[in-house]
Parts: sequence; structure tokens; C-alpha cells
Amino acid sequence: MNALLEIEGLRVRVPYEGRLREVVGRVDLSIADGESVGLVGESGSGKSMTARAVLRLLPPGARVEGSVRFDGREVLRMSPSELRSYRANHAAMIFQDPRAHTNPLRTVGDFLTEGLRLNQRLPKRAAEERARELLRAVGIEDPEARLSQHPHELSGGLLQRVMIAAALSAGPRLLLADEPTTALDTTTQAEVMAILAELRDRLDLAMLFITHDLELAAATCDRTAVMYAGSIVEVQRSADLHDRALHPYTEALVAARPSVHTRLRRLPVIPGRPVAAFQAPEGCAFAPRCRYALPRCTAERPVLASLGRGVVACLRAEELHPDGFAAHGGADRG
Amino acid sequence: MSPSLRSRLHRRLGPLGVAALAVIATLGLMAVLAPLLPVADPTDVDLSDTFAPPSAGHPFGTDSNGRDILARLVWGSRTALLGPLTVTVVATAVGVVLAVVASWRGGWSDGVISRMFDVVFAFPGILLALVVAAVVGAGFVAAVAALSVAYIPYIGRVTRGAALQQVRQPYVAALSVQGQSATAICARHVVPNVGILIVAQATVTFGYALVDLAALSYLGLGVEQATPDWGAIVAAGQSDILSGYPQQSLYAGVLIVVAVAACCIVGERISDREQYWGRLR
Amino acid sequence: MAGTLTIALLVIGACSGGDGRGGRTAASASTGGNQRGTVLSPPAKGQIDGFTWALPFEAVTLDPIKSWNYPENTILANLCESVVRLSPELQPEPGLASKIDTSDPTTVVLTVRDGVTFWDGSPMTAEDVAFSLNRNLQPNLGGYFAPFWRNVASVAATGPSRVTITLKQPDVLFWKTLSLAGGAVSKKAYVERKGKTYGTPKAGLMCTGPFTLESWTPGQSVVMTRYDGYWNPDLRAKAGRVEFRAVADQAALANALVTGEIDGTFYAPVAAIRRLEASGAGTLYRGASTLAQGLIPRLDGPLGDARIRKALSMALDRSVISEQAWGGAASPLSSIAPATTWGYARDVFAKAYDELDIKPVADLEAAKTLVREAGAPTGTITVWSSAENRPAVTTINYVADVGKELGLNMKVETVPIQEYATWAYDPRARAKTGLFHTIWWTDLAEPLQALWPLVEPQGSSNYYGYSNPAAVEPLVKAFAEDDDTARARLVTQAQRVMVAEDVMWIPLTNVATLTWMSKRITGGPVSVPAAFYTPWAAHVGTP
Amino acid sequence: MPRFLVTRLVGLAMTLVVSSFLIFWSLYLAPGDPIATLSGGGTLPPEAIQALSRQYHLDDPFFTRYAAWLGDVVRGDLGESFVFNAEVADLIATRVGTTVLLVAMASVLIVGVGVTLGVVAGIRGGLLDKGLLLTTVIGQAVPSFVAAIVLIWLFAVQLRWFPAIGSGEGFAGRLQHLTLPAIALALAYLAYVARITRAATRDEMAREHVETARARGFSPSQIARRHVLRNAMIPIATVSALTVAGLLATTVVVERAFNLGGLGSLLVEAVVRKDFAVVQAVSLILVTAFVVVNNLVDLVYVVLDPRVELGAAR
Repeated sequence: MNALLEIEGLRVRVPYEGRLREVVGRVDLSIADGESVGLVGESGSGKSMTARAVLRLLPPGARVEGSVRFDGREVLRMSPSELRSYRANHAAMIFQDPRAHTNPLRTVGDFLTEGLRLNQRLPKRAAEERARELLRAVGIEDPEARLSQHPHELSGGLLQRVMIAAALSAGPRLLLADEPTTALDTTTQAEVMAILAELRDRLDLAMLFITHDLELAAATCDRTAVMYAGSIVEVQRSADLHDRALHPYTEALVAARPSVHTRLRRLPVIPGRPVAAFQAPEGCAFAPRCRYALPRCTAERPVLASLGRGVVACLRAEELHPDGFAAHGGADRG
Repeated sequence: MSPSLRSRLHRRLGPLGVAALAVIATLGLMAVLAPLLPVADPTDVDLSDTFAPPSAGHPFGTDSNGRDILARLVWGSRTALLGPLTVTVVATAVGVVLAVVASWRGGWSDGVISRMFDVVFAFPGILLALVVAAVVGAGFVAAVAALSVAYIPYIGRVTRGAALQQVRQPYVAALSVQGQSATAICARHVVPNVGILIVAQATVTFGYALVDLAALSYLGLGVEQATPDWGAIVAAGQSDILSGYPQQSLYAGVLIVVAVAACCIVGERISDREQYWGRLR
Repeated sequence: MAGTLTIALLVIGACSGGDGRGGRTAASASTGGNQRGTVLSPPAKGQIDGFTWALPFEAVTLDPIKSWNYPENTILANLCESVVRLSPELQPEPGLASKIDTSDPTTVVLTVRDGVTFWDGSPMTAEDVAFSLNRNLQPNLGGYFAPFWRNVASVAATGPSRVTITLKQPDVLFWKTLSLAGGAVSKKAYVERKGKTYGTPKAGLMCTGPFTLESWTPGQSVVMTRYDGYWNPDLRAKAGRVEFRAVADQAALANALVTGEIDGTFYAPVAAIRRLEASGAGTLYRGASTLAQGLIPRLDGPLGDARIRKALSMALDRSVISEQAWGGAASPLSSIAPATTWGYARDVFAKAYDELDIKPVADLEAAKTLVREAGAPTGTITVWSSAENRPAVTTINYVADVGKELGLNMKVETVPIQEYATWAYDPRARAKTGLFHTIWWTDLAEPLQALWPLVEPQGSSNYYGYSNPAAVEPLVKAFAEDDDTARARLVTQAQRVMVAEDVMWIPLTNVATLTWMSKRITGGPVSVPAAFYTPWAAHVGTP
Repeated sequence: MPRFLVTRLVGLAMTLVVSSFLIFWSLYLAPGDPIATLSGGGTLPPEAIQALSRQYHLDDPFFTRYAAWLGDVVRGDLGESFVFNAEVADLIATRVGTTVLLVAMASVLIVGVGVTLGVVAGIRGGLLDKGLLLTTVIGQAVPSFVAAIVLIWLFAVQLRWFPAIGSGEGFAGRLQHLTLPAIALALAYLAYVARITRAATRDEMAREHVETARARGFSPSQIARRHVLRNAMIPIATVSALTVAGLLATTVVVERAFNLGGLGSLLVEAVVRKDFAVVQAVSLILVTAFVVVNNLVDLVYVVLDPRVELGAAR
């Protein structure tokens, strides 16, 4: 399997109140062509920033280290025009809040045809025709009427579909979805996820799916990566994740999520508060909240290492999972 | 200034804002302490010593009447700052009360008060001052009174908008249910919560009022020429510029610009940070 | 004479005047105001397309019978001529009347000049002259000169070229006042057609002067162009076009003069004397003038005691005011009527002037002693002046400062020039003042004209109700006194009582006319009010 | 949309009626007899007093007087000035052109230069932005008369590029004469508008939808043109229009400094001469212009922002 996207040693620092602050500490992740990877973490864990780093869509003054390779090309060193072409044609992104992420003053039609006309250089009429097709493709009836409407006249779910349609208009190979359903209500959420899944399938699209919802990621994606305090702490096949979480944090996340299978009187909560990368203490960032933490956990920072079919960054991983999957070896690198 | 206050100010206003605040404080102090400062009598005329160059006795030289320019600038800060201060205090007091009443009572009261703001807003400060001057005669008091009225809607509209948001907050309903009186809720909670915004708007108003009053002095419709006042000093010195004595107009002009710029900076900084923090919260 | 208001209250901005050189030599009391300043600029050599002239503020009307103030007279002198004209020395000469017969003390017979045409080409007739003069007698027209006409019984055309004015009683000065705008002749038919709008921007004028009124745009300019059919070939205008612009702000005016945007003015700003002279852009003349700067004290209240008023007068240094407030464009003055008004019996006036014994230099100690004798008064004395007039403002600031040293409590108040003018006719405004700063001009070379309004019982210029028979009676007699020397004696006798004894007027300076002419132009009078009563602009051409 | 318009128009009309009433009523606040006030304190012949009484309907009850006065004003009859001896309408007619042209030129400067500077600084950022920020914070604080003094001294007296006074003749002459006054008038507002524009541009730049545009690979100039400017235009238009409306009152000072015969100098002249008819007429015109321009902004909203279409009154 060839990696379409390879992130290696990604570190992002952004200026805040005059100082550079680390929001992504160390991320190593790769996505194969057509593969979907979920990136799970609490707010502030750096997952959105990681996705933006893939498009080099960072706030002014941000410092990025490491490497982001798309189809073998280094994104972080692309010239402005290469970068624009990369964003326009190869990688697309959809966002959490479709309303905020569409220009309120422009019609849906403008929004959709804009990319086609500016990037694909389609003539007006052709662009409009294509926009109608795109809307139909994301399950929107009467595209004609929608095209002349403004974003505030559309529901959130509908608008997110428009966003998806726009993202796919250039036929990208990679879709970055930043919590695309968080702002939607549950039924709409399911619809949007279904459309995403269907389109991905049809277009053989790779996807990085950012969410705070471990279950959702696991249900949607081939593999799932878990982030804590700016770093990836675990990557596993989604199928394995629920029952065999390798990292104590993942384990806690799984436990904290109510499930139709488990009936508990009270959901276990993770003690303490999540921290951002720049707030992370010495040693393992999760140590202060970890029920397995030992004194050495606060002194030594763990790095990602293979364990079984996944990778995990925990000093006690092997010890806590003695049944081990080490035998399988050669697991996918995170 | 305690270190914690200093750092809080610094965070709130930024370095430029703190510098601007220091300028305002210095000018204010100069105005308050004018009688104690070692400067000459600003109305002392000496026709045998006109347009004197700077000397020990007259550090900034003298004007066309042989009066000490430094003394006139120092004493001029009293008129130049007291006028706008009065305008700001009156306009703020009236504007805030009206705005809070409007936002609290809503409905009919709100309609009438908002319409009042609209009407007064239609009279720019200088215009209102001119009309008042035509009615009761020109003068400092008339100008200050007119501007005090003219600036009410500038404070009132902003306060009303902010107070309206506060009044809709659940905490207000909660306090109301607890039996607190409307006056108490407004005075103890609503006004303090929009306080920063009011302070910001008042600071900017101060700057504008300063310019307006100086302009009226320039038109000869403000303070009496013998009274030291920055605007009047600029105007009086204007004809001396051609004769090669730009000093007094220059100094007074610079003081006006500095004072107004400082007010604008502080006002903007306060409201900027407020919005910024508001967004973060 | 009949002229209550013969002395115009001068409300100009940058006024100026007197005689600069005289000012300096006149520092000794005996010659104060006794010098004659420049009256004429070098004659023009050639024609000029046009020039621009600045006025201190906008003309309100150009109807001759209402034109008494600075801007109106500056313009009107070139448009509407009077039956009598004044020489640069303010002596009356024949104007539109080729002969003025005053041999009978109660009639004035005017012979209407032949060959004079109005701008429309129609000839001027006796009917036009009688009609124009008669307008002064109609109270509903609101003519300014009515007080001069109070002794007039009737005006009638008594022949094809004869107009007879009948007086109720002898008035030796009346005919001389026909040189003012009230004596101007307008075309009867035109005035009747325009009614009360005559002399407004819309209705315009119809007169005989060397210039016609081309346009009057309020807020902008008054433009006059040469009248080619003018009756007097010697006075044919050298300029094709003259534009008047009102510039109230002294700094703006100074800028405009230095940059040559405006060619000239009769009131160059005192503050810009140095700069104007250094600019090389033109010539600054210190023209002779009858302008007298003085303070009129209230006769009750803190200044109620004549000794206090006298002390104030003694404490003021008139040479300092001349040199510093006026930048040398004024000279110390001890009397109400300056030497430029001494049109006759000059020796009598000069001797009386010296006897007034009001010194140009201050005697502060003597003044303080006098105040101690009288007891320093309590109560605030408001000193009033126009705000635009820089020298006036400097002067009253100085007066207030001197007053402070004498232990008088003085407060300075300056008002915009137009509001200042209301003081003259509004008793309410006057009620607030304790000491009024003023600059008067006298139109005729007749000191009686300067003094009478100040003492006239119930007169509108007798601001603080002054009434001392010792001053009033000699002046009343003077009106009927035909003999110049005798009249001069009566006048100086009254002046002595007014100035030296009662101190109802504190004389300060005789102010020069600061006339500016750019290097493009020259010619004609540089002295005000002389320029107001002769078509001065007709003389102006290239140097 | 019609409902929105009707609400605005009713509000506009109410504001104007109340303002005109205040202006009318102010005459009666002046101490003393209205006749004396109207005549500027001078003594008038009985005929003139009768004419005044007729013109101001002084024998009628107060509200009848007001209605009659308003009726006259609406018909364009602004009365007669006894101080200037002229119809007020004529006095205004000869001066209004200068003021309108001056305000128009200043507006072009404010909107053209101010908005351009603000946009450039807002988008480019960096040193240019910092420099502009500092310049405008000072520029914003320069009173127009101070600017006028400096401009006259430098450009009229020293360099002689422009005339020092007057409003000139012919269109070119007027433009040349009004250049310095327009700059003096515009300076502080220009700085203010530039600051607001910069802030609005930066706010818009930080918006999520701009991030979307970037993510879609559009070039910075495409983004600025298609997404930032159009959206930032709403606050910019509001502030610009308010500023331009406010200029009408501020010309008073500049007209004085440059000796221009405009509405402002007429107003000052009328104030000091206590010519009430003119004061009332000119203030009414200035207030009306201010209110109308202000309300036009609300209509601009409808054009610029589809969201307010049905929003009724704010």
C-alpha cells in the first residue's frame, strides 16, 4: 500500500500573546490512497491544527517543523503557486461549522462555481451545470433553487452537504474533514456521514477524519489515531480499538463513552483536565491523569512504538498488555 | 503603582496604551497642579517684552502681548481639559441612565428614548453649539452645555446596545426572581458589566469634545481670548506665524493632537481588548 | 452740525491707520497726532486689466442711504458718487453738484453737473438728485444718515439743473455731509422700480460712478467693471475690473496678500507688518487717518469717580500701545479729535491740544496716588472689545493689566466683530460693560463732528448718558458759529471738559491706515476715510 | 423589503419633524422679544416689524406658527434675513455650491484614500501596517483648523502650489482652490476611516469563510477581492457614510480658515450677527442632510448584505 500522505515529526507552534506556543508536539501519521483515518482527541489536543498543517493552512506567524509529504511531494516546501494548485486540485477540506465557513454574502451557486471557474477555468455555464451535478451527488434535491439561495437560507446539514460538494468539485484525492458533523443534530449527522462514506467509496478518496468522537471515528474509518496534548499517543485499526485500546488515554475515552452494549449507572470520567501541547508537563503528558502512572512516567517522555498491530506511546504499554501482539511485528507505522 | 496593577494595565492596554494613559495622566496632573507649578501669571501682559525668545524667565518665550507662553500652555490645560471633562461626565451620566432605562423598560420607553437619541444625534456637536450660541450668546459655558447634550447619544447608543444584551442574560432574571429591585440590579450588575465599554466610549468622547471645543475657540465662539486655552492659543498665534513666530500655535497645536491621540488610543485599546476577551470567553 | 452719527463706529477687523512716521516723531505730547501721514500713493502709469481688493467683512447693503460702514463705503465710493466730494485732506469739493451755494444760512442750492450719465446711458437730472437726497428724509427707508438731516425741511428740484435744500435752522456742517454716501445720486426710475430691494445683491444699483456694479455674489465677491461713459475723462478708471473679497480672518488675509492672491486692502493686518514689508510683494503705506483709538468708561459703578478714570488714563503708556499693540502704526493721542480732523484754525486746535496735558508716557506713581486719594473701588469692570482686531485685543489686555496694578478689578471680554457692532445700538449689551474699547473715524475735517455725538442728549452714541452743560453748551453754539476760529475755540473748550476734567473718553492713539498695494498696482489715496468719499479705485493702475 | 423601507422612512420623517421643531422652538428660548432676535437687535421700521410678524406668523398660536413655518420651509420659502437684507434662500443658494463641492472632495479623499490605505494595511500587514497605524492614530487627532494652518503655511505660502484663500471660479479653479481645504477637512476622518477599514479588513481576513477560500486554493488577490473586501464593505460603508454626513457640520471651521464663502461661514456669520432666520434655515439644511445621508446607509445595507433583507428595523 502506497502512502498518499506522510506526516513525519510534525511540530507546530503558533504565536500567542507575543510568544510561540506549541500546539502540535510530535505527529507521525500516514494515509494510504483511498484509506480513511480518524484523528481523535479532545479540544485543544492539536488535531485540527494537524489537519490544517496538511494544507499549510496555519495562522500567520506559525512555525512548522517536520515533514508533510503528499504523493511524495513536500507540502511544507511548496511554492505559493504549487501550494495553491495542491489545495485546489489534490486535497480538500471541510469544516466543522459550515455556516461560518461560507461567505454569507454569496449565493450557494457562487460558492460552488467559484472553484470551478477560478481553478478549473470552466466557463460560467459549464460551471453551473457542474454545480448542479455536484449538488445532486450530495443528495440535494432541486439544485436549481438552491444555487440562487444564500447560506443563511439553508439548514446546517444542507449547507454541510454544499460544503462537501464544493470540496469534491475539483476531484481531490484527499479529503480533510474537520469535525464535519459536530455542529449538526444527530439525524443530520448520520445523513452527512452516510453521504461522505458513499462518496468516498465511489471516488476512492482518502480521508483524514478529525473528531472528538472515538466511536464515530472507529465506525467510519479504517484506522484511528488518538491525540493527546499535541501528540499522537496511539494508532490502531479501528476494529481493534474498542476492545483493545493500547494507551490508557484511549482506554479511558472508550470507557467514558456510553454504549448501547454497556449499561453503567454512572459513566466513568477521566480525572483532571485535558491540556494543550504547550501546557504539557515533563514526561508523559497524560501522566497526571493516568490511573497507571508511575513516577518514571512524569520524568520520561514516551515515543510511539509498535505494539501488536498498532503503535502506542506509553512507557508501560508492553507491561499493561502482556498478551502482546508483538509477534505480528511490522505493524503500520502511525 | 503596584506591580500587579501595572502588569494588569499593560495586559489590558498594551505598551502604546500605557504610554497614552501616562500622557493623559501627566496632562491631567498639569491641569490640577497649575497653581502650584513654578510658572508665571498667564495673564501678565508686558508690552515691552513681546515675542521674546526662550529665556530663564520665559522658558518657551512670550507671545504678542508679552505673556509667558509656558504659563499659558500650563494654565490652558485647565480650560482645555475641564471643558471636555464636563462634557464627558454629563453626557456619560445622562446617556447611561437613559440607555439603562431604555434597555430595562423596553417597549414604549425604549422607543421614546431611542428616538430621542436619534434626534439629538442629528445635531452634530459643533452645529448644536452654534445654534446655542445664536440663542444665548457665544461663550465657554454655552459651548460646553451644547456639547454635553450633543454627545449623549454617542454614549447612550453604545450603552443601550450592550445593556440590552445584559438584560436578556439569565442572571438578571434570576436576580429579579430573588426580589432585587430593578435599580439595584442595574446599578450593581448591568452597568458594571458594560462599564468597560462605557469607559472606552467616554474616553473617545473626551477626545472629540476637546477638538470641538478647540474648534469653537478657534471660531471665536468658545472661551474668552484672555483665558488661557489651547484652542484659543492656536487661534491667537495664527497671525504670528507669518511674522515668523509660530511657537505658541505650534506648541498648543501639538498639545491638542497629543491629548486627543492619547484619548483615542486608550479608548480604542479598552474596547479592542474587551471585544477580544469577549470572543475568547 | 446735525450729525449725531457723523462719527462712524469703526468695526473693522484689522484696522489700522494714522501715520506711522508721525507716530514716532509724535512721541512728544506737543505734536501728538499733529503730523500728516501719507495720503496718496505714487500715481499709476498705465492701464490694468483688473485687481482684487480685500474687505474686512462682507457688505450688507449697497443702498447709499444705508451705507455707512467700512466695506460698503470702500465699494460704493467708486459706484455711486455724491453731490459733494471730499479731497484727500477731507475738504469738501464739488462732486455731482458743480456748484454748492450756501450763501443763505438756511438754504443749500446745488447746481447739477452737466453731461453726467447713469450707467444705462441716460442723463442725470435735477429730478434724480432731489429724489435721491429725499430718500434720507423718509423714516421708513431706514436710512443711516437721517440724523444729519434733522434740520432739513425739504429738498426739491427747483430748475432744470437746480436742487434747493431748505433748512429749518442754520447748520454750517450740513452741506459738507452731502459728501457721504447719503449725498449719493441714484437714478429715480430705477430705484422706484426696485423698491425696497434697491442696493441688494439681486436688485443692484444705478449710479454714475467710474465703475458699474457687475455682480454681487454674497459669500463670494463683489465685482465692478469700468464705466466707459463716465463723465470725467480725468478720472476714467485705469482698471477694467475690480473684485472685492471679504476676508475676516487676519491670518488668511496676510497669507493672501503675501502670495499676491489679493492685490490690496485698506486694512492690512498689524500682525503681518514685518512679514509684508519683508516679502517684497508690494508696498505697505501708513496712510493718514482720522481713526482715534479710545476707551469709553462707564460714568457710574467702579469707574464712577472721575479721579479713578483719570488715574487709569495717566497709568496707560500711549507710546507702548502705539509701538507694541500697533506695531508702530499708530501714534499717541491726547484728544478725541486727532490733528487730521483739524480742517481749519489749526493753531487754535494745536494750542488746545498741548494744554490737555495728557502724556504719551505713563506716570504710574501719580496714578496710584490718585487712586489712593479716591479710594480703590470694588466691583468688576468689564473691558469690551472686538475679538478680531488684534491691536485692540492687545490693548485691552494691557489696559486690564495696568488696571490690576492700580488695584482695579478688570475683566476682559472680546466678542466677534459683528456682535461688537450691536453694542452701539443695544443698551442690553452695553449694560454689561464698564469700559468700552473703540476706534472711531471722523469723516470730515471737523472736530465738532467727532465730539458732538458723544455728548448729544439722548443721542445714540452718548453711550453712558454723559451730560455736562460745560461741554454740551459750547458744542451747541458751535453748530451755528460760522467763524472758524470762534468755532474752534468752542470745540476745544468742550473737548477740554470732556477729556481732561470729566474723563468721559480716555484717548489712546491716532491709528494709521495700513494700506497694502501689491507690486502690480499703484495710484490713488491710501488714507481712510479719505478714500471712502472719492472714486479711489479709478486711480489704480500699473506702476 | 417594503416593510423595512417603510419603517426606515417613518423613522426618518419623525426625526426630521422633531429636529425641525427643536430648531423652530429654539427661537423662543432666546432671551427677549422674537422680533428683536429676528432683527438681529437692530431697530426696525414699523413696516419691517409687520413684515416679520407676518412672515413668522407671530400673531398666531405657537403650533400654528410652527406648522406655517414648516409649510413655508417645505415649499422652499426660507424667509428673509433682516441682517443681510436678502432672501434666506438666495443667501444659501449662492453658498451651497462651495460647501457641497468641498464636502464632496473631502468625501472622495476620505473614502478613496482612507479605504485604500486601510485595505492595503489590513491585507498586507507587517511594517506598512504598523506605520499606518501610528500615522493614523496621530492623524485622527489633528483638528481641522490645525491642519489648515499647517497646509496653508506649507503649500500656499512657502511652496505656492495652491491658493491660500477663496473658493475660486470655474470648475478647475474651484478644484484647485478647494484642494487644501478638502485635505484639511478630510485628514482626521481619513485617518479614522483608514483605521476602521483596516480593522474591518483584518476581522474579515480572520473569518472562517476566508479560511475556506484559502483551503480551496484561491490566490490572495482573489480572496481579497471576492471575499474580504465585499464583506468588510458593510462596516466601512457605515462609518464612511456617517463620517461624510458629519463633514457638513465641520466645514464651518475649514471655511473660516480658508475664507471660503460656504454654508458654514454663513452659519457662523449669522450666529455672531444673531440672524435667526439664517441660523434656523442653515441648521435645518445641515440636520436634514445629516439625517438623510445617515439613513441612506441603511439602504446600502440592503444592497450589501442579503441577511438584512427581511430584518425590518435594526
